[in-house]
Amino acid sequence: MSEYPHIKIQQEDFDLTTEVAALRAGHKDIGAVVSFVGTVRDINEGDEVSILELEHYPGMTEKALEKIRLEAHERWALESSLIIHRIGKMYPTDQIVLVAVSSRHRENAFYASHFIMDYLKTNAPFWKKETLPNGDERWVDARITDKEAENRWIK
Amino acid sequence: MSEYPHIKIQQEDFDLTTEVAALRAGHKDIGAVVSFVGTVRDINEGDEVSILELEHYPGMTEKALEKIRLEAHERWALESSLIIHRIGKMYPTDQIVLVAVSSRHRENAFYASHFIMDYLKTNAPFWKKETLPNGDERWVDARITDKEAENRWIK
Amino acid sequence: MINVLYFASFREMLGKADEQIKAEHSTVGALIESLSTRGENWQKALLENQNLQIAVNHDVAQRDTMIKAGDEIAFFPPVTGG
Amino acid sequence: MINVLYFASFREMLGKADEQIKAEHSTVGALIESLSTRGENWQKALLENQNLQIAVNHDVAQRDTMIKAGDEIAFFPPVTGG
Repeated sequence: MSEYPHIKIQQEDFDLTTEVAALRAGHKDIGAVVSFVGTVRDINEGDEVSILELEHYPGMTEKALEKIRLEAHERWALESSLIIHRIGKMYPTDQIVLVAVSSRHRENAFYASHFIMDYLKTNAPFWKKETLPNGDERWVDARITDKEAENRWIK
Repeated sequence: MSEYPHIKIQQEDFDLTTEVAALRAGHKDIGAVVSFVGTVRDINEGDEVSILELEHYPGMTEKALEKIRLEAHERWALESSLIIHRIGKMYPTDQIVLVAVSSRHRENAFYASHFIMDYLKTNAPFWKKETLPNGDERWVDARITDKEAENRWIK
Repeated sequence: MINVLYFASFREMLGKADEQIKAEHSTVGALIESLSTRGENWQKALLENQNLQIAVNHDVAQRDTMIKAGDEIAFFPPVTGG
Repeated sequence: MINVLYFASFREMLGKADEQIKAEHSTVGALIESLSTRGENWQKALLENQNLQIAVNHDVAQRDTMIKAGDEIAFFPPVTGG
């Protein structure tokens, strides 16, 4: 088992049913499971996108995601949680990221999964590079709206 | 195709991966998918629960769910949405309900799925009956907290 | 005729799931008054129940909702799905 | 020695992913000053960049964060995952 069993950084795709089953295993008192899947859009900033490449900072990524995950568990009563983030080359409609959270009651799972995604966006060391149909490559710029989304959760 | 293709009332279980794939089919501009799965807890009101039986009002259920679903589409920019609710006998850890929503950006999918669940809880004609280990049966009472959760969304 | 349905605990308490009744009541309230003369369990479930839920033709209704021949009227307790 | 890493657009702009540097700088700020003498692209990426992100030993750091031999210092642009 890795140091962070609830965090996975991987090139390969993931299966939602399988991952949610793993999230729920051993927890009988779950009443709610919220899963967020982020996918590659074929358009960004008005341009068609052919390839999306995800780079990360090995070591820091796991540590940053685990910190976010544990903060979610401190803020809301959760049964279990899981973060999977893919790296490498992906294509339109591919799955990029999964955040799945289980709890007894639905409100905690909704808030916690939203919180984890908002913090992941601004605190986990991943970077996206797009390739356009003409072969041009460009790094995706950070969005101000993502920083605003994070700030909403400040207590 | 049924009158409400995005609403399913069924006895059989559902597969999350399959349903989310159907939700996404034909929509290339999706960036976010939020899925809520409600499951049978083995404890309610402090008592162990052996069986949970779901009764519904055929006809009105579909109409009520479709109304909630369309209101979510009016309030948030969504690509697609799906509601599946099981009826009949279920057992602890079984899946009861799925609400899945897709959108370009994550915030809309998080809010819309949460809204649909909160409204479903108080507006869709389903009733739960629990069987305890000693064979006693009891109808589940409506929760005041569910009404409060609904009221949060009043504009 | 109107079609009257009873769900969940109401079905069990009143001992029936549905019935056909002559459409001689102008409103849901009048129908409730009439049904409540059948006995104490009817009176408790319908007339005196603050949490009574009503639907007419699959839409949420109130005691002053009008009814006419061919309508489907349903009585049930607060919903608890999801 | 300290280990210095560059990610994403920084790696491309500076032409390297990582390097070993003598640990003679007391703070991240001092290291940035030193690296920026290498040329205009270094100056722009590190010294003059309002959006510069810094990590020391996998934790978010600032210009006044202390560094010592054996540390891993990383420079990168704002993150864009998820």
